[in-house]
Amino acid sequence: MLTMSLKILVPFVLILQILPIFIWMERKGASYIQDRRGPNRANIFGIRLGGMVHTLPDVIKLIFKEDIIPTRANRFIYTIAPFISMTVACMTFAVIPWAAPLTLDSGSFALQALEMNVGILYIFAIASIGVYGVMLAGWGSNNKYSLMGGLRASSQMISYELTLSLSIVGVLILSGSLELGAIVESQSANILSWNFIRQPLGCILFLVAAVAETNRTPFDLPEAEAELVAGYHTEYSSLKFALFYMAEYVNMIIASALIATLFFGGWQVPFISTELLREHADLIIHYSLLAAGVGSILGSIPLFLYKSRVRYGDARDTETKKISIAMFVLGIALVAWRLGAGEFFFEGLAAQIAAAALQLGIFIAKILFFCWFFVWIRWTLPRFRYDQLMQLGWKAMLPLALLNLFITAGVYLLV
Amino acid sequence: MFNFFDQNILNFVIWTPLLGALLLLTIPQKQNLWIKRIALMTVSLTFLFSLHLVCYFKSSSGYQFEIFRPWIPAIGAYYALGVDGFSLWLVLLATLLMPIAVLFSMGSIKEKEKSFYFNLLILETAMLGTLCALDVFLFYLFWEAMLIPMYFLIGIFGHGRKVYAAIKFFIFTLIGSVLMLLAIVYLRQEAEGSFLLDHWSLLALSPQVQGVLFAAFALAFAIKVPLFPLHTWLPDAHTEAPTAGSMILAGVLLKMGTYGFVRFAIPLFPDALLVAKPWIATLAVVGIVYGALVAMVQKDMKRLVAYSSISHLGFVMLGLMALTPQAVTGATYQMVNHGLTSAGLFLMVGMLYDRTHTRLIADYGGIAKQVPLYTFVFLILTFASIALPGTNSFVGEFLILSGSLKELPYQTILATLGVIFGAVYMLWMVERVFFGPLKKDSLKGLKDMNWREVLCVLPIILLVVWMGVKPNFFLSKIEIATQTLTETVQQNQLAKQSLKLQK
Amino acid sequence: MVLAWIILLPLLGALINGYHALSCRLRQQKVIHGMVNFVGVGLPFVAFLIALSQGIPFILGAEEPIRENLFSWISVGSLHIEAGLYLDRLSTLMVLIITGVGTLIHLYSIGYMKGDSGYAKYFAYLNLFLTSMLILVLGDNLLLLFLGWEGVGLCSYLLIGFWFEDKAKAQAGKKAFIVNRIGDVGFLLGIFALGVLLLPGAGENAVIFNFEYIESQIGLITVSKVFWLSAPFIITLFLFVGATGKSAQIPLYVWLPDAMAGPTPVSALIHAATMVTAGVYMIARMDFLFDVAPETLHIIAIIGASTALFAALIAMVQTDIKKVLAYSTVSQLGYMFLAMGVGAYAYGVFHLMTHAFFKACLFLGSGSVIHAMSGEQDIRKMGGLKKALPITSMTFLIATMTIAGLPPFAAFFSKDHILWKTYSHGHPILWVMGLLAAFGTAFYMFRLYILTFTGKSRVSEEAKAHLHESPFNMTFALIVLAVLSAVAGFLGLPEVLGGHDWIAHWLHLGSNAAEAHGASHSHTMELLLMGVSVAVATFAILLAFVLYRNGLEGPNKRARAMRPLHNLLTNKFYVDEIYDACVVRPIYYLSQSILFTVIDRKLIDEVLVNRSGRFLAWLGSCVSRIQNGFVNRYAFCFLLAFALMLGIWVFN
Amino acid sequence: MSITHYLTLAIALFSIGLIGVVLRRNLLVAFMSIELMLNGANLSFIAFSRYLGDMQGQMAAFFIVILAAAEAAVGLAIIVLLFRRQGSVQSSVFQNLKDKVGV
Amino acid sequence: MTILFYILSALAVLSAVAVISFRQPVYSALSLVVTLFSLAGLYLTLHAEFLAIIQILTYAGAILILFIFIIMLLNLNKDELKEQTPALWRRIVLALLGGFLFAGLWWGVKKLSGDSAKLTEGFGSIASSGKLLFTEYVLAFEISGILLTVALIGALVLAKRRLNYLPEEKN
Repeated sequence: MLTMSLKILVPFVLILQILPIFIWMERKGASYIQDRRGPNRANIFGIRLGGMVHTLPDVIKLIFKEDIIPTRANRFIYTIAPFISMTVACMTFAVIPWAAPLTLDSGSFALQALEMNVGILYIFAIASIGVYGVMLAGWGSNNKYSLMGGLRASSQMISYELTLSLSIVGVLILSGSLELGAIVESQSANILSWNFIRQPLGCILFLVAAVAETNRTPFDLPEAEAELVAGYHTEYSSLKFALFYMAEYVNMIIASALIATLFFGGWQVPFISTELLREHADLIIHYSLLAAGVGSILGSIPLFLYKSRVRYGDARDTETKKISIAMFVLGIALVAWRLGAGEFFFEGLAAQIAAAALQLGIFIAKILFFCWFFVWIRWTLPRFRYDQLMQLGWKAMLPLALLNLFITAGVYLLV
Repeated sequence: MFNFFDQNILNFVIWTPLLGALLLLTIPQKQNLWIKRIALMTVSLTFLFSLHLVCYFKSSSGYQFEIFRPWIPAIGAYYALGVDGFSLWLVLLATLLMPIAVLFSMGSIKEKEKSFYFNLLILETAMLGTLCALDVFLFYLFWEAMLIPMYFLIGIFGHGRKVYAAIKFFIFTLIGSVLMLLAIVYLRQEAEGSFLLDHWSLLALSPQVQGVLFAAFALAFAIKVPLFPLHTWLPDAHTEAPTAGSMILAGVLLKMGTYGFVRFAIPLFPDALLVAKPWIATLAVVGIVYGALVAMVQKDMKRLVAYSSISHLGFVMLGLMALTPQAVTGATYQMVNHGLTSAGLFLMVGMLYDRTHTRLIADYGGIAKQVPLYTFVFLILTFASIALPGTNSFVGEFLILSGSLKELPYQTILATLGVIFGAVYMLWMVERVFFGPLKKDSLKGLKDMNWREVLCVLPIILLVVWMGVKPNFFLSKIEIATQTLTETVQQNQLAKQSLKLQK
Repeated sequence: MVLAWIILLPLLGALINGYHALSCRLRQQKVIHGMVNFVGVGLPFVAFLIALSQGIPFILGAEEPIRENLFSWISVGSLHIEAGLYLDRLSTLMVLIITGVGTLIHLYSIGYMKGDSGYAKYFAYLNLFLTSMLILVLGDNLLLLFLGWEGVGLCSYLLIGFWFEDKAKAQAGKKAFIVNRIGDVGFLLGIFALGVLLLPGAGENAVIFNFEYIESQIGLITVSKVFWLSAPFIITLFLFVGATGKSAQIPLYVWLPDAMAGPTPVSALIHAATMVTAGVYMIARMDFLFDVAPETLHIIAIIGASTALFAALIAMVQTDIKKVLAYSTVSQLGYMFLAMGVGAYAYGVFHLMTHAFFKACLFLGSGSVIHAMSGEQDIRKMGGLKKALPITSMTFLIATMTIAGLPPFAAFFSKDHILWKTYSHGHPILWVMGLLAAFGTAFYMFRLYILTFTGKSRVSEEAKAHLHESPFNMTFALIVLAVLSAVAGFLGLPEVLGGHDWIAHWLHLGSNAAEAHGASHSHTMELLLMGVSVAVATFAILLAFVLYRNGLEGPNKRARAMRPLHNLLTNKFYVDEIYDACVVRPIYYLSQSILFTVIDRKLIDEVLVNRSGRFLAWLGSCVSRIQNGFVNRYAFCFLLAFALMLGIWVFN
Repeated sequence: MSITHYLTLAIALFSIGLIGVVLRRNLLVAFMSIELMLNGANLSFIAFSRYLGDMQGQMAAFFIVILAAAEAAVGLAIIVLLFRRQGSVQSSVFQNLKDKVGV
Repeated sequence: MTILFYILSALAVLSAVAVISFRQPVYSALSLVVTLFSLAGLYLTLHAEFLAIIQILTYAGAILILFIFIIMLLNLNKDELKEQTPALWRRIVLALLGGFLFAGLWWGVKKLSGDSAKLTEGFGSIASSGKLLFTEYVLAFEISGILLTVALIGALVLAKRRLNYLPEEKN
C-alpha cells in the first residue's frame, strides 16, 4: 500500500509545485511580452526571486477574500462547481508516467500513479466530466452572462474534445496501445522516433485542440472580458475563484504534460536511451552536479556587480547582492563535493532510481517548456469570434484529424 | 320442355321477381311509367307461375316440386326447395298480394318509384324463398333477406316516426333470428354437418336440449308472430309503413312466424312442445284479448287494424299449439284468411289516406253517403275480419276453436271472448267513420273508388267469399300436411311417454 | 234441389236489388221502383208457393222428412260438415210463417218506404234477411243453423241502422249486433262442446253436427262429461245462452227496444215474426237434447216467466208506440220460453205461430199510424184516430184482443195451453207469474189502443192536416194478418173444449215423458184455469178503459203519486245504465289507461326497448373514460399489466 | 460477490427507473429514469458476461450505451419541441389525444 | 472487494432513488451522474474496464451533459416548482408495485447458481473488446455508427428553430 500511496503522492506534489512556477511564468512572461516588468514587489526579507515570491501573497489574498454567494443562486450547485473542476483537473495526472518503469525482482514497477491500459480514454473521460464544472458554475450563479459564458465554454470544450481524441489516434496506431507508458516506450528508439516527427499533423492538431480545450487565449471566448465579463466564474469570489483559477492552470499543465508524453517522448532523454542512461547514471549525475556548481559560481559574479537603478529604500535593493553571494557559496560547495567524493557508483536499483530522477527532470523541463508555449500563445494571438471558433473546430480541424488518421492507418498497413 | 318447366317451377316462382328487380335497375328514373309496367308484369308473371303450382299440386303427403342440389358442400348447405300443404297457400297469398300492392301503389307512390318497386320485388323473392326453403341455411338466408327491403320500405316511404319504426322492426326481428342462428348451428353440428330439414327431423335429442333449442326457435318466431309481450314493433311498423308495405307486412311477413313454428319449431322438438304448449297457448290467448281490447281505444285506423292482426294471429297460435288435425288445418287456413282480410283492410285505409291524408278516426264521420261502393266493400272486409259465418275467417276460427277445445279448454273459452271484442272494435270504427251525419267539409269532396282500386280489392273480396263458402278446395291440400305433422309429433310424444313409463 | 230454390230465390232477389241499388247510386240515377217491387216481393212469394207445395204433404200427415245434400262444406280429417237441407213438420211450419209473413211485409213496405232514397237497398237487405232466416230454418246441421243465425244478426244490423245518417239509429244497429254476438259466442261454445264429445267417436265420414246424427248419439252424450259437468247440461246451457242473445231474454234483451230505430216493417218482420223466434225454433229442433237436461229446462222456464212479467211491467208505462210493442214481443217470447222450459215444445211453437201473426199485424198497424202521422211515434200526441184510419184501427183492435187472450182469438188458446202446461207440470209460481204477465199484456195493449185510436184527439194541427188512411197495399197485409191471427187459434183447440189439439199431435215434439206427466190432472182443473185467465184479461181491459178513457190527465196525476215506481218503470229499471256502468265503461277504462298506455307504451316500449338502448350508450361512455389522454396513466397501466403477468408467471 | 448480488442491484435499478417513469410528471425526469432502466439492464448484461466468461455480454452492453446515446439525442430534441409548443414539460399538459368523453 | 461492491451498490441505489424523488430536474441529473459513476465502478469490479470508461465517457460525459444543456437552455426550474408532488396514495401504490416487481424478478433470479467462470486473460480490456468489435460484431458496429448519424440529423431537424426573423440560410 505504501508504494501505491507514494505513487499517488508524487504526481499530486508535482502538480502543486509546477502550478506556482507556471503562474509566475505566466505573469512574468505576459509582462515581458507586453514590455513591462512583471511582479517584483513582494519579497521575503528582500528576496523576490524575480517576482516568484509574489504568487504566495496572491494565493493568500484569494483565500482570505470575502466569499459572496449571489442571492437566489442555486446554492448547492454554485458551491460544488469549482470543486468538481478542480478534482477533475487533478485526477487526470494519475495516468501520466514520469519515468521509465523500474525492473524490480517482483516485476516492473511503473512510475505512474495509475497504470491503466485504457490510459488515454481515462483522460478523455475525465476531461468530459470537467465540462460539468463549467456548466454548473455558469448555471448555478443565476446570472445570464455567466450562463451564456458557461454554455459557450462547455460547447467549445465538447466540440474540441472530439478533435483532441481523433488527433492522437495516429499516435495510438503507431504505439499500439492506449497505455501512456507504452506510448512513451514506443518513442524510446531515438529522437526520430518521437511522435511529433512521425505524426507532425497530429501533433499540431493536438496542440491547437489542447489550447482550445483549456479555454486559453485564441479560444478563451467564455472569459472574454469585453463581452462576458469573466465568463462563468464572474460571480465567484475568494477561494472558489481560486479553485477555478487553479483548475484552469492545472488543465494547462496536464495538456502540456500530455503533449510532452504523446509527441515529445515523455520522460525520454533526447538522445540517451533508458538502458544507456541506467549504465551511466552515476557518471551523468556526477558531471551534471559538477557543471551546476561551476555555473553558479560563474553566474554569481556579474550578479554581484549589478547596480539596479531603482532604489526602493527597503530590503529589495540589496536582494541581488544577497542572491549572488548565496550562489557563489553553493557553487563552491557543489564543486568541492563532487571532486572530493569522486564518481558515484550505482548498480541495480540505485542506477534505475538515478535514471528515473534524470528522466523526471527532463519530463518537468518539457512540461515547463510547453507551459511557456501556452503563455506565449496567449499574449500574442488575438481572440476568435464564436462562429469562427466553431467553424475552425468542426470544419477545419476535424477533417484534418480524420485525414491524418487515414494516412497513418494507410502507411501503417502498407509498411 | 314442359317437364323442365314443371321440374323447377319453384325456381321460376322464386327468382322471377329478382330478375324483374334487376331489370328495373336498368331503366332510368325518369321513365316511371315503364318502371310501373315492368314491376306489374314481373309480379303478375310470378302469380301465374304460382297458379301452376296450385293446379299440379298432387294431394299426397311430403314435399312437391322438390329441387335438390348441393349448394355449399363445405358446410353441408343444400339448395333444397319444396312446397307442401303448409307453404302452398302462403306462397299463393304472397304472389297474389304482390300484384295488388304494386297495382295500388302505382297510384299512391309518386316519387322514388324505382327504389320502391325494387324493394318490393326483392321482398317478394325473399318471402317466397323463405316459404319454399327446405334447407335450414337457405331458410335462414331468405329469412334475414326479408328484413332489409322491408326496412327500406318503412324507413324511406313511411310517414310519421318512420325511421324509429323501421329500426325497431329490424332490431326486434334480428334479436330473435340471431338466437335461432345459434340453435341452427348447434343442430347442424348435431346432424353431422348437414342443414337439410329431413336430416334434422330424424334427430333424437334429449328433452333438455330440445327445450333450449325450442326456446331459441320459438322466440325468433314469436317475435315475428307478435306474441303478446313482443308485439310492440307491429303497431309502429304498420302505421308508419306505406300502404303497400303494411299490406305485405301484415299479409305475409306476419305469417312467417307461424309458418316457422309449423315447419321448424313443432316437428323438430315434440317433447319441448309438450312442455311449452300451455304457456304459449296462454300467451296467444292473452294476445287475442289484449289485442282486441287495445284496438278498441286506438285513434288511428291503421293502428287499430294492426292490433286486430295481433288478436287474429293469437287465434292461429292457439290452433298450432292445440296440435289436433282440425286445429292445425284451421290455423294454416286462418293464416291465409288473415293475410287476405288484413291486407284488404290496409288497402282500404290506404285509399282513404291517399284522399284525405289522415288516418285518425276522429277526422272522419258519415262518409257512407259520399262513398257507397267503398262503404260496401269496407263492410264486407269488416265482417270477414269479425269472422262472420259464410266468410273465410269463420271457417278458420271454427276449426281452430273446435280443434283446440279438447287440448286447451280454458284458453279456448277465453279466446272465444276475443271474438266478441273483435266485433266491438271493428263495428265501433265502422260506425264512427261511416255512419252518422256528414259534418266535416273536408270530407264533402270525397271521391268514390276508381277502377284501379276496385281492381285491387276485387280478388280479395272474391277469395273471401269463395274461401268462406267452398273451403274444401283449400282445406284438402292443407289436410295432408297437417296429418303427417300431427302423426309425427304424436309418435315422438308417445314414444317419450312410453319411455317415461318404462323408466 | 227444390228446397235449395226456396233459399236461392230470396238470395237472387237480394243480389239483383243490391246490384241495382249500388249501380243507381253510383250513376246517380233514379231507382226503378217497378222492377224493385217485382223482384223484391215476387221472389219471396214464389218461395212461399214452393214452400207451400213442399209443406202440404206434411200438413196432410206425411212423416218422412225431405233431405237434400247440396255440397260438402268443410271436411278436415274425421270432421265432415255437409251443407244439407232438411224439411220436416217443424221446419215446414217455420218456413211457411217466414215466407208467408215475409211476403206480406214486403208488400206492406212497398207503400211504407215509397219516398225513401235507399228503396232498392232496403229491399236487398230484406231479401237477404229472408235468405239467412230460411237457411237457419232449413239447415240440417248446427253449423248451417249458426250460419243462418249470424246472417240474420247481420241483416238486423244493416236494417236497424238503415237510416245511418242519424247517429242514434246507427248505434242501435251496432248495439243489436254486439249483443247478438255475445249470445252467438255462447252458441259457438255449445257447438264446440258437442264437437269435442262426438268427434272421437265419429266414424270415417260421419257428419257429426247433423241433428239426426246427434239424436242417434244422445245415449253417448247423456252419459259423458265435459269440464267435470254433465255434458247435456253444459251444451244445452250454452245453446240457451245463444238463444237468449237472439230472442232477447232477460240478460241480453236490451237490444230489442233500441232496435225499433229501424223502419217499422223491419221491426215487424225481424223483431216480431221471424228472427226473435230463432231461439225458440232452435230449442224445438233440439228437443231431444233438452229433454235429457232437465236442469236447463228448469232454468229456461224461470227465465221465460220472469222475462214475460218484467217486460210486461215496463211496457205499461212506455209512451212510444213501437217501444210498447217491442216490450210486448219480449214478454210474449218469455211465454214461449216458459213453454219450452216446462217441456211443452209444441205449444211453444204454436204460440210462436200465433204471435207471428198478431204481432206482425200490430207492428204494421203502428207502421201505418206512424206513416199517417208522418213519423210521429209518441202516443201522447195521438188520440181519436179511429175516424181517420178505420181499417188500421179495426185490424189493430182485432190484434189487440188476440194478444190480450180473449177466447175466440188465437193467442187465448196458445197462451192458455202454455199456462195450463206450466201449472200441470208442477210450476205453480211460474203459472202465477204467467198470469200476472197476461194481465199486464192485456192492460198495456188496451191502454195503447185507447190512447191512440179512441178518446180526445191530441194530434197537432199540421199532422192532422194530412192524416190519411194508408194505401191498399199496406191495408191488405193488415187485413190478412188480422184474419190469420183470429183464425189460427183453432189449430190448437184443446180437447177440453172439444178440439183434438191438432197442432200438438202434428208436431209431436219432445219425448212422451213430458206428456205422461201432465195427464194426471183432470179436465175440470184445465177448464177452471181457462176461466181464471179469461177473467183476469177482461178485468185488465176494463181497468185500462177506466183509466185512459178521458185522456192522459188522470193517469199522469196518478203516475206522479207513485213517482218512485213510475220513474223506475219509465227508465226501464235502469238496465241500460247498469250494463253501461258495469260492463262497457270498465272495459273501456281497462283498455285505455291500463292496457294500452301502461303496458303497451310504458312497460314494453319504454322500459324494454328504449331503456336498454340508453343503457348500452351509457356503458359505452363510461368505458371510454379510461382514455383520458394522461400519459402517466397509460404507463401505470403498462406497469400494472407487467406486474400482473409477472405475478402469474411467479405463482405457477 | 456472486451474480445474484449484481442482478439484485440491476433489478433494483430497473424497478426504481420504472417507478420513476410512471411516477414523475416531468418528461425530463421520466426520460432520465428510462436511462436508469437502461443502466440496470447494462449491469445485468455485464454481470452475466462476467459470470459466464463470455465477452458477448459486454458487447451487448456497449451497443446499449450507443443506443442510449442516440435515443437521448432524439428524445431530448422531441422534449425541446414539446416545450416550445406547450411552454411546459409536464406530461399532464399534453392531453390533446384525449377521448372527448360524452360526445 | 465485497465492501467496495456494497458501497458502490448502496451509492447507486440511493442516487437512483434521488433521481426520481428530487423535485428539481438539475438535482436529479446530478444524482444520475453519481449513479453512473457508481455503476462504472461496479463494471470495474466485473472486469469490464472498457465499458466502465465508455460508460463515463458517453453516458456521464455526453448524454447527461445534453440533459443539463436542455435543463439550462429551457431553464425549466421555475415551472418545475409548479408540479405538485403526486398524491401520497399514488406513491405508496407505486412503491408497492415496484416492490412487487422487484420481488418477482428477484424470485426469478434467486435460482441462478453463483459459481463464476474462469476468466480469459485480458477479459474485458480494450484490446479484446476492440478485437471482438471489429471481428465478430463489425456489422453491428457499422450499423450503430449509422444509427448515431441518423440520430444526430434527426435531433437537428427536430429541434432546429425555424428562425423566421433570419432570412433562410442559403446552403
